[in-house]
This record gives sequence, structure tokens and C-alpha cells, in this order.
Amino acid sequence: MVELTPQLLGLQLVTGVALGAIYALLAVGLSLIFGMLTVVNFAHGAFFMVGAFLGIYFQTLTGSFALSLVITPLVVGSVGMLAERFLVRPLYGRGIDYPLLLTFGLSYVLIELMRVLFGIEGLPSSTPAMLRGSVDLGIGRFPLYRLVLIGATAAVVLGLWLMIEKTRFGLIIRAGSRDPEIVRVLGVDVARVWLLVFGLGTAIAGLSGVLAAPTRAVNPEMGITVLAESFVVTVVGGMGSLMGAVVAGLLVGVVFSMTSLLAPEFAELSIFVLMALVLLVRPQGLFGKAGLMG
Amino acid sequence: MNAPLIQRHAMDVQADILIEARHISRQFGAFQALTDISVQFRAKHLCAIIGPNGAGKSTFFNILSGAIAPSSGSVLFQGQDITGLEPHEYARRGIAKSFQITNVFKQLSAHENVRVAVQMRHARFDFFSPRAKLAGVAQTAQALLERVGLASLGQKPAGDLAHGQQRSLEVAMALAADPQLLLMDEPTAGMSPEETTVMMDLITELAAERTVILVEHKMKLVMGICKTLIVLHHGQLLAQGSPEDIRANPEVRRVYLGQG
Amino acid sequence: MAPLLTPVLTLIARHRVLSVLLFLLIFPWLMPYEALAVNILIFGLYAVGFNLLFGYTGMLSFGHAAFLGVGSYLTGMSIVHAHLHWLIAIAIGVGASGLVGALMGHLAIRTRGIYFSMVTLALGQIVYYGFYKAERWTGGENGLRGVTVPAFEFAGWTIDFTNPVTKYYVMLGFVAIALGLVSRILASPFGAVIEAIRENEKRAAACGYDVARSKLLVFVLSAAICGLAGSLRAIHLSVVPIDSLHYLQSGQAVMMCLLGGMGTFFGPFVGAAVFLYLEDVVTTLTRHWMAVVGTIFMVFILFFPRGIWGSLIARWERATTPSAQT
Amino acid sequence: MSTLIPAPTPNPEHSTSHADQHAAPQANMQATSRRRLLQAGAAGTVLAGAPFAINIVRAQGAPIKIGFPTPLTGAFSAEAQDQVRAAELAVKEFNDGGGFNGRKVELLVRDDKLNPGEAASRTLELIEKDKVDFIVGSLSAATQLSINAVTRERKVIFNSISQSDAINEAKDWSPYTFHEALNPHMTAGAVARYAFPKYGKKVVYLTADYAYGHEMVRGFERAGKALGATTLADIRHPLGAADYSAFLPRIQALKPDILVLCNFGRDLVNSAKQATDFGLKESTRLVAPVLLFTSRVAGGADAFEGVVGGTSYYWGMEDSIPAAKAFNDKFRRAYGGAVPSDYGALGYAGVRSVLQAVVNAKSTDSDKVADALGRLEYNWYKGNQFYRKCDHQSVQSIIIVESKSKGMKDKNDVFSVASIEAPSESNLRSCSELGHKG
Repeated sequence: MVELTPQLLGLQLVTGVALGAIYALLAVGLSLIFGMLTVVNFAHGAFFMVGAFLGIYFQTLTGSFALSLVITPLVVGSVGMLAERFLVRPLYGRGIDYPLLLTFGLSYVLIELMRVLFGIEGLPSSTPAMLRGSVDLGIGRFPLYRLVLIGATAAVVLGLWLMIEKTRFGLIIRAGSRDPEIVRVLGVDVARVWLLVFGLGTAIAGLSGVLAAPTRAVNPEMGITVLAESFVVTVVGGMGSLMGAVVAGLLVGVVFSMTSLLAPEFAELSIFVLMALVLLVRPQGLFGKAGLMG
Repeated sequence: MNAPLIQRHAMDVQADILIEARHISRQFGAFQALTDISVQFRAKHLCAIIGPNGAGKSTFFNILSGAIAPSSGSVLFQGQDITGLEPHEYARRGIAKSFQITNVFKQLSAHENVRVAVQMRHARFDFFSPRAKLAGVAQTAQALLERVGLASLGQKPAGDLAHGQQRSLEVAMALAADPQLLLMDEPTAGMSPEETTVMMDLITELAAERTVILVEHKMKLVMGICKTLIVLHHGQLLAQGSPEDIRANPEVRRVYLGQG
Repeated sequence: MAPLLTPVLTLIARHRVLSVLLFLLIFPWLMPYEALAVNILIFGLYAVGFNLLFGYTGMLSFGHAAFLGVGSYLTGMSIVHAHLHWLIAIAIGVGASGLVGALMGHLAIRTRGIYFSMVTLALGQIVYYGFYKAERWTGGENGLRGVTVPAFEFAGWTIDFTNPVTKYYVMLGFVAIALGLVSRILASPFGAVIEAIRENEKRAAACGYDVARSKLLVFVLSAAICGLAGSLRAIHLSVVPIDSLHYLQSGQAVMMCLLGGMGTFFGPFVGAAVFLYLEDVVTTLTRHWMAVVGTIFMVFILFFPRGIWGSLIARWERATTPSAQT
Repeated sequence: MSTLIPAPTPNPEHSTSHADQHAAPQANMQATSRRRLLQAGAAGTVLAGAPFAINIVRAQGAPIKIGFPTPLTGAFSAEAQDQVRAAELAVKEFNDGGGFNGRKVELLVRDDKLNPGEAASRTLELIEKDKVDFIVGSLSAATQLSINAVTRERKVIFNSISQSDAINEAKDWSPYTFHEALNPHMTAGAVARYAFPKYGKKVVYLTADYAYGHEMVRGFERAGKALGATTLADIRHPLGAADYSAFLPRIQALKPDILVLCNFGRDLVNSAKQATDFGLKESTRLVAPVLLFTSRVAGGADAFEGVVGGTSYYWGMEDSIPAAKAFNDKFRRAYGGAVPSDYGALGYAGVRSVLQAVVNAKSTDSDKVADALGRLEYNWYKGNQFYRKCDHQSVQSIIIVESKSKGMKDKNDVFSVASIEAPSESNLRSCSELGHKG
């Protein structure tokens, strides 16, 4: 057992934050969709996976990682909107189970679709040349790209926050996530808003796919484990709370990272234990509204 | 200032007090919904809690029916403190209620709605005897349906009944436990004038056998039929007494100026 | 269709257990192979147990794999390590999953809606890792092997589980008992109470029913039935795969219920049969079975939310009591 | 839904053969087989529900049936489908050679979805419905063990082409159990014997937390003891973890000479990739007990640059091994120039051994064939091999490869063969250790 120097703990913390960044991004998308549409999107992991595949595809097509960072979310978002329009919309008002199970079926189809399009082995993914290598943080070497990952997530969350706080669309979202009825009263075309929100949520999932691709194997099944983890995050943070999603994302990332250091075998279990504990103490999650879905 | 009045009133009727609220207060966060309310309700007595919107009627009603607990103070039923008991324990002591928002088992048939309510008295955790064969339950349920005028609609899913009919169904369910106290939160809300009169007649009739406490903001409606009125205002007990007293009460007049 | 359907369904509805048994007696001859028929028996029972909670009480659990798995493992371990008689082993499996159900339920029923689903998911995963780590007794990721029941004499017959037909009918015996039990419970006053809770918790409490206690009871019942399914599966496969505890296995129960029709007595069984049969056929036809299964699933959610059996029932009701469907 | 209701049919055998034609993907005739699949689709749904599927009296000269359960879908589908191709090749060879007194061989491929439960059911199907004579296949420790549990009970020969130590042990083993593949103990040992002297003695293990991973570590430490290697840490990660970064700072702090990645397939790709990102390679040599051809292709050159590992077969060994050359050429001819992967080759050997044993035994009877397999000495594709008497483990050579990052001739040119360890019983765990008498 290596002794726990401050450096090691520090590095472990940074690692946890980098991990949490992706969790947070995914959870934000999930929470956005749930908060507005009370749809538990079981296809979120699949959209993440699709994002990773398309990210690589557009990167090789355009030769630019930056470009695919822009294009991919747009494409994934559009797929998301199609799904909302033709699959999810007919189910509104039918309770929470049906959309949940429909998106579950959708995830199967998306996984198979990627198998057909890009093959079962998945695609080799590599970090863009300029972001390769590791930098010395003074506490140890850390991959440059993962620092970028943290930065990118911060940027996205900030952008999202600005949009929600400063734009009219944001206003509607804020109102809507408190009480969907209000939106109708405000005389907004609810259907359009929901379409956009679903699109936005899935686009973010796609984006996190592109961002995650260089750090892991890109294959059709990559979304399945991610889904479970991002659900844990969303629920710990409180369904429908963006703030919660971010905080819980980082929390889960750090908890996972620290257990990996101290009791590696239990790393994966730790986040489920965390969720169980949080829910039993605060059934609505850290930032969730009590009684929601009661 | 009217506390002594209540006390005196209490003295001579101590004998047949069914339910009593003692110094009930309730906050919601910073908002003080009720402040130190003490009221006694007599057995076999029709009584209404009135007051303008936001007076705290529903909060008080929910505390009496055990739906929410008071921040301070206590509720006594037949002299026993029942404050903070589970809702189902209130029901088992003979306190029934009908909700403000219609509240039935939508997908079950009207008859099944009442049958389930009646069954409560016969079998709670019976896993084996076929429910259909439960002695007399179905008949009692049918009788109750007739009493509220839904005899012919027994097989219809409760969700498909007209609004007024659903309210009546709720009354039937409330009666199923043959309660000593029946609490009704705006029983005529959203009813047509015809439905309203039918409902009011039914209520008066019911009050002959048990205590009925109504929450109502339509003052006119209750003036005629209630023995006692309790007026809340800004979460405080403004006045209580017979309709006549209330009509005469200057405070009440001021509050209801232009209303009623 | 309806006119022909009505008398049949009326008959079935009257003697539902009897009719399902009659069907199950000839069932193996309708299936491509017995192992599939046995799987359908087992997962049918699993789905029925799950439906008790999901369909009848309205609680969507994502942790039911825990009960299937605990049933399998405890039965398996009793046979492999303790060399107990297989009947006792099954009893232990059922008891254990009931117990785990009581523990999980006690914690989970404090939450509602999606949070209930997530708590059950989390607790289920904790059980999963518990068994995963207990490699010495459970075989860990390799699964528990050697759950074999030697051939034995019964009423002059030699019962040998390596004979698929024999195995099927022995399993059918257990499933029959369980189905009878469930049917009885659903017809009982308690059955009425849980449906009331599904419809409107607040109102059920106002009627004087102890909602929390009733929920816990259903949870345990449901767990025990899923546990029996698990116990049978251990004997059927002669191995216990760790996957039987995984949350994807819980998801399967949900799918089967929805496919067949939740909140109906036969629905889950029909769902399990169609699901497994479909998967079996499709997988031998195409490697893209996930796409096919996924699509069929979506189609059902969108167009037959009542599920296969549920839709039949609906037709029937419309045919017999028109008023009920207006 | 109506098409799903099974309709009776006099000939259940059909449905399976349809299915099998599909399930054996022929790279060079994809288009047609797709079309055939569609017809099979229609036919299959109707036929699959044949009543009285059991007790079909099989005529003399009926085909010899080999059941082939393998994960056509899921994480190892690439490897699995290569297994099928190679197995098909062995079958084709045998049938073109006239079969066994007129009896042709039929390969019945089933998708076990990498799920042990599914694997068991599928094996039951193959035995009870299709009445297969032998089972060859599987691609994971768990699935092979559950297949073995079923075959053992029913005295059906199972030749496993996937790695595991447990299957050799008396507890799981049966006289009908054969193990064509390497086992972790052999592979890990060979890699250790190559790597420890060369790269250093301070070792950290990053281990997938399941039997297979633990068996790998055990193998390394055994061999390491003799070579004076010291274990700094054995860090166990959850099986199938997507992110390993959280384990890496500690490894960095330990400053090992060698980091052994005791995991498989995608876990290996992920961990190698992330270790590279963390700059671990600057001071540490990455070693993998099993370095899959397919993983390397999927993972890319950068992630695997300089990674050393073991394998049962690499097509590149054809330069020095004539048998390999011959096998590669057959494969290239059949599949449009494609080269066989390591696990693919095992599919070929697994089937071919059984068929050879049938010929030697002049029978398809399980006991006779098992006996013949026990005596078999063969050289199908990589040099001489034989099954050890006590546990039927195939004693064979082990290839140590190093991943290339530059100067590759084509997309298949991913490894350079560093060394080949000759077959030797002494590199296996002893029979008595496994609980076998004698």
C-alpha cells in the first residue's frame, strides 16, 4: 500500500473532478429533460454513445476536433427532437412509466444502429494531437486532455446557466421546471418548448459523448454503464435540479475516485451506496423538490 | 377577547364534546397560517368553518382530519389526544373526510370504490377469503350508493362519473366507515345549483346521526342549515356562535363587507 | 373477433388458474424446445410476482433481479455446499428472497415514484455486489456451478431432471401452486386494498387502510414469488449466473409485464412467453435482435399500452359492458 | 403479432439449418446471405414452433452435428464472429474431404449473448432439440463454465475455446471436458518469464476483479517468484469499468518497472489508453497477459504502443511456422484475404480436433471420441499440441507479441512476434494441484 501523501490525494481529487465533469454533463441533460417533461430518458446513455461515434466520424470527415464538437451535438440534438416529436410526445400525460420504457426500447435501436453503421468492434479514438500528453501539476503528472475536459464542462454549464438565467427561453424553462402548468398559462407553445428542451438535453448528451471519446474505448455498448452512473448522479442531485446535477456529478466523481484509491474493488459499489444513503435521508435528492413524482 | 366566551360555552356542554382543538398554531416556513385556535365541536351537530379566502380554513380542516400536524397545540377526539397520528388511525377512530379536490379511485367502479371503503370495517389484512363473499359488504355498499343517489351507476368507473356524482361518491365512501365525525371540505365546490341543493339536503340529513363539520366560503349556503358557525380570519378565530350571533357580529360584518 | 372471443374469455376469467394450467400442460409441445418452455414458466412466474407490485400496487421497482437472484443463489448454495434436499433448498431460496424483500421494502417504501425505482435499483445493485464479492460461496463472476439434482424415485416413477419433459412438468407443479396463491390473494380483500392504493394512496389512507404496511406486505409477497422463480431457475440451468442479480434482469421483468399487460392476471405470463419466444426466434435469425426487440417494444408502448392480454381484455369488456368503456 | 404464433410443421430440422446458414456469416458472400436471411426470417418464424421437437428418430448417415454457442452479440462479438468463420472453415474442409463415412458435418451456431444463463439455455436447446453430438465454443470464463455444467451432466463432449483456470480443476472438470484454449496460468506464466527479466522486477497489477483476472495475477506471481519479482500492489478494478483514471495516480506514485493489465478486451483497451494518457509509459512498461488482435485493432496504435503481451496465435508467425502459413492461406482464400485472429484460430482448432477424433474413433459415441481426443497429437495451425491426460488441457506453444506503432505494412500488421515459448507440461499447474488423481 502506497502512503497517502498530500500530492497523491490532490491528484486523486483532480482525477475525481475530471470524472465528475462527464457525469455532471450527462446529468444536466437528464435533469433538464426530466424537470420540464417529467420524462426519465433511458436513451440518454445511447445518445451519449451516438455522440461519441459521430464525434469521431465528423472529426475524420472535417479533420477538426473543434468542428465536430459543434456539428455532433447539433446532429444528436436533431435526432433527439425527432424522437421527442414522434415517439415521446404521444405519451405525455400517460404517467412516468411509459416514456421511461419507450426510451429504453429506443436505446436498443440506437445501439444496434451504430453497430450497423460503424461495426461491432467500435472505433479507435485518439486525443487530438494538440491536447495529447500529460502535464506536471506539481503534485504529479495529469493528462492535459482531462484538464481540457474539466474546462469544457465548466464552459458548457456556464453557458447553460446564462441561457437559463438571461434568455426568455430560459425563463420558460425555469417556470416550467417548477410547474409545467405555468408555462401553458404564460401562453407559450408548450409543445415547441418541450421539443427544444428534449433536443437540448440530448445535444448535451451528444456533446459529452464527443468529449469523452478520446478518453475511453468507443463501442456500441459504452452508453449502458454510463446511463446507470448518470442516473445515480441525477437522483442524488435531485431529479430536475440542474444545480443538483452539477454538484452531485462532482460529488460522485470524487467519491468514486477516492474509493478507487482506498478500496478499489468497491469503487463502483460506492456510488450506489451513496445514492441509497442520500435517498433514504433525503428522498427527493440533495436539491430536489419534495413531493415531485410523489 | 372572545376566549372567555368560548370557555363559558365549553363549561355547559363539556358532556357531549366530540372533537376539540386546543391552542392550535401552524406555520408554513415564515408564514403563520393559524394562531392559537381553540374550538370545541359537540356530538350530532352540524357546524361550518367559514372565512374569506386565505383565512386558514383548509389548514384548520386538514389539522382536524389529521392530514397535517399542528406546529403547536393538540387535537382531542372523545377526550383522547390524537394529535400527529397517521391518517388511517384517524379514520379507524371514526373520523371520515371528503376532500376539496375530488379524490376517488378513478379506475375502479363506483361500487368497488364504496365496497373497499366498507370492507375496512370487516377485513384489513385478509389474504384468502374471496372478497366477493365478504358478508354483507357488497350490500352495504349498494345501500350507501342508493343513499347518495348513485344506485344506478355502480358499475361505471368512478373516473367516468360527472363531477357532482364523484363528490357524492366521496360522501358515500366517507359514510362507509359509519363515522361519528364527518369532515367535508367545500362539498359543493364546482357543483351546479341543482346538485348543490341535493348535496345540502343530504348533509342536513346526515347531521341527524353524526357530527358534520363543513368548510365553506359561500356564507349564504351554510347560514340556513348550520347550528354553529366558526369564522376564521387571517389565521385567527374571529367569532363563533349561532348564525344569528354571527350575522350580528360587527367584526364579521367588517370582514365580509360586500361578501357572502 | 369480439363475439367469438367473449364466451372464451368469460370462461377463462371464471376459472383463470385452471385454464392457464390446461394451457401450460400442452405448452411444451407448442414450443421449439423444452428448455424454452421451462424458461417461459420461470420468467412468467417472475413477471407475475413483479406485476403484483408494479401492475396491482403501482410501484415500479428496478431491483427485482435481487429476488430472482437471491432465490437462485440460496437454492443453489444449499444444494452445492450444504448438500440439502432440493425441496428444502427451494424453501430456503423462497424464504431468503422474502427476507431480503422485507429489508429492501422497509427502506424503499419511504420513497415514491421515480425515487422508489431508484432506491430499489441501488439496493438491488448492493445485493449484486454482495454476491459478486462472496466468490468463495457464490463463484463470483464465474457463477455458481454444480446445482444438480440426482434422479430420484417418486410414487414408483424415476424423476430425472436431465429429461426436459419431466423437468418441465415438475416445475409446472410449483408454478401452479404459486399462481393459485397469487390468484387467491388478488381476489381477497387485501387484493382490493392494494388496487385502491395504486389508484389513490391518500384516499386509501382516509378509508382507514395502513398504506405503508400494505405496501410492505405486497413487496415481500412479490419478492417471495420472484424468489421461487429464481429457485426453479437454478435447478433448471444447474448453474446460477451472476447476471441474474443484475439490474438489466430487473428491466426484463418490466418489459414482460408491459408487453403482456400490467395489472392483469395473465398479462405478465403472456408477456414473458412472447418476449422469450420472440428473442429466441429473432436471435437465430439475425444478429441485430436488439433492434427488433427494441422496436417491437416501442410499438407496444405507443399503440398497445395495455399490452397483448390487456388489449384482449379491453375488447372483451367493450363487447360485454359497453357502458364501462365510454 | 399473429405471425409470432407458432404454426405446426412436420420438419423442425429445417428451421435450425436456416438459422445456421445465417449465423455463419460468410464475409465473401454477405449480400446473398442477407437475402437468404430474409427468407429464413419468414420461414423461421413459422417453422421454429414445431411440435414434438424432441424424439426425432435420426436416420443413418444423418449429419454429425456440432453445437457452437458463442457471443455473436455483445462486447466480444468481433472475436466471436471470427471464431465462427474459422470453425466454418474446419467444417468445410472436413466435408470436402468426404466427411466421416458419408456423414457430413453441420455446425449449429447459437448466440449466447455473453450471458451464462443464455449460454446454458442455448446448450440445452442444442442437446435436447437439435441432438448435437458435440459442443465446441464459448468466449468467456463464465459462459464456458455454465456450458460445461450442462454438458457434463449429460455426458456430451465440450471442447472449450476460451480461457479459464477453473475449467481444468477437478471441481468443474469431467471426462467430457476438453480445453483447446490457453488458460490464464499458462499465458501469464509465459509473459512473466519473458517480461520480468527484460523490463524489471518491481510490478504493479491492475486487475479486473473477477476469477479470470485473479487467475492471471496468480500466474504472474508464481512465475515471478522464481525470477525474484516483487508485487508493489494488486489493484482490482470493477469488471467492465469505463474509466481507469482514478486508479492511475496511485500507480504513478508507486513507480513500478512493469504495469501488468490483468484484464481483457475492452477493459484492456480502456486501461491501456488511459495509462498512456497519464504518461505512465515514460517510466513503466505496459504488459498484458492476453493481447488480443481485435483489441489492438479497436484500440489503435497509440494506446498500445510498446505494449507486450501473450497470445495463442498471431497470423504473423507464419514466417517461422509452416502450419500457420498453411492455415492463414486457407483462411485468406475463404474470406477474401482476411487473416484469422487468435480466438478465430481457436475456433478452427477446436472443431478440427473433435472431427479428427471422430475419424480416429470411427464413431461419434461420446466415450469413444473422448478417448480418441485424449490420445490425439495434432498440429493444426501453430505447431504440435496434445491434450494432457488428467485435465484435457491442450498443451501448446505460447506467443509473446509486442504492439507496433510504426512501419506497419497493412491494417493487420499490428504485432511483432517477440518470442515463442515451446509447449511444455511443466508450465501447467500439476494434476494433483488441480485435484485430479494421477
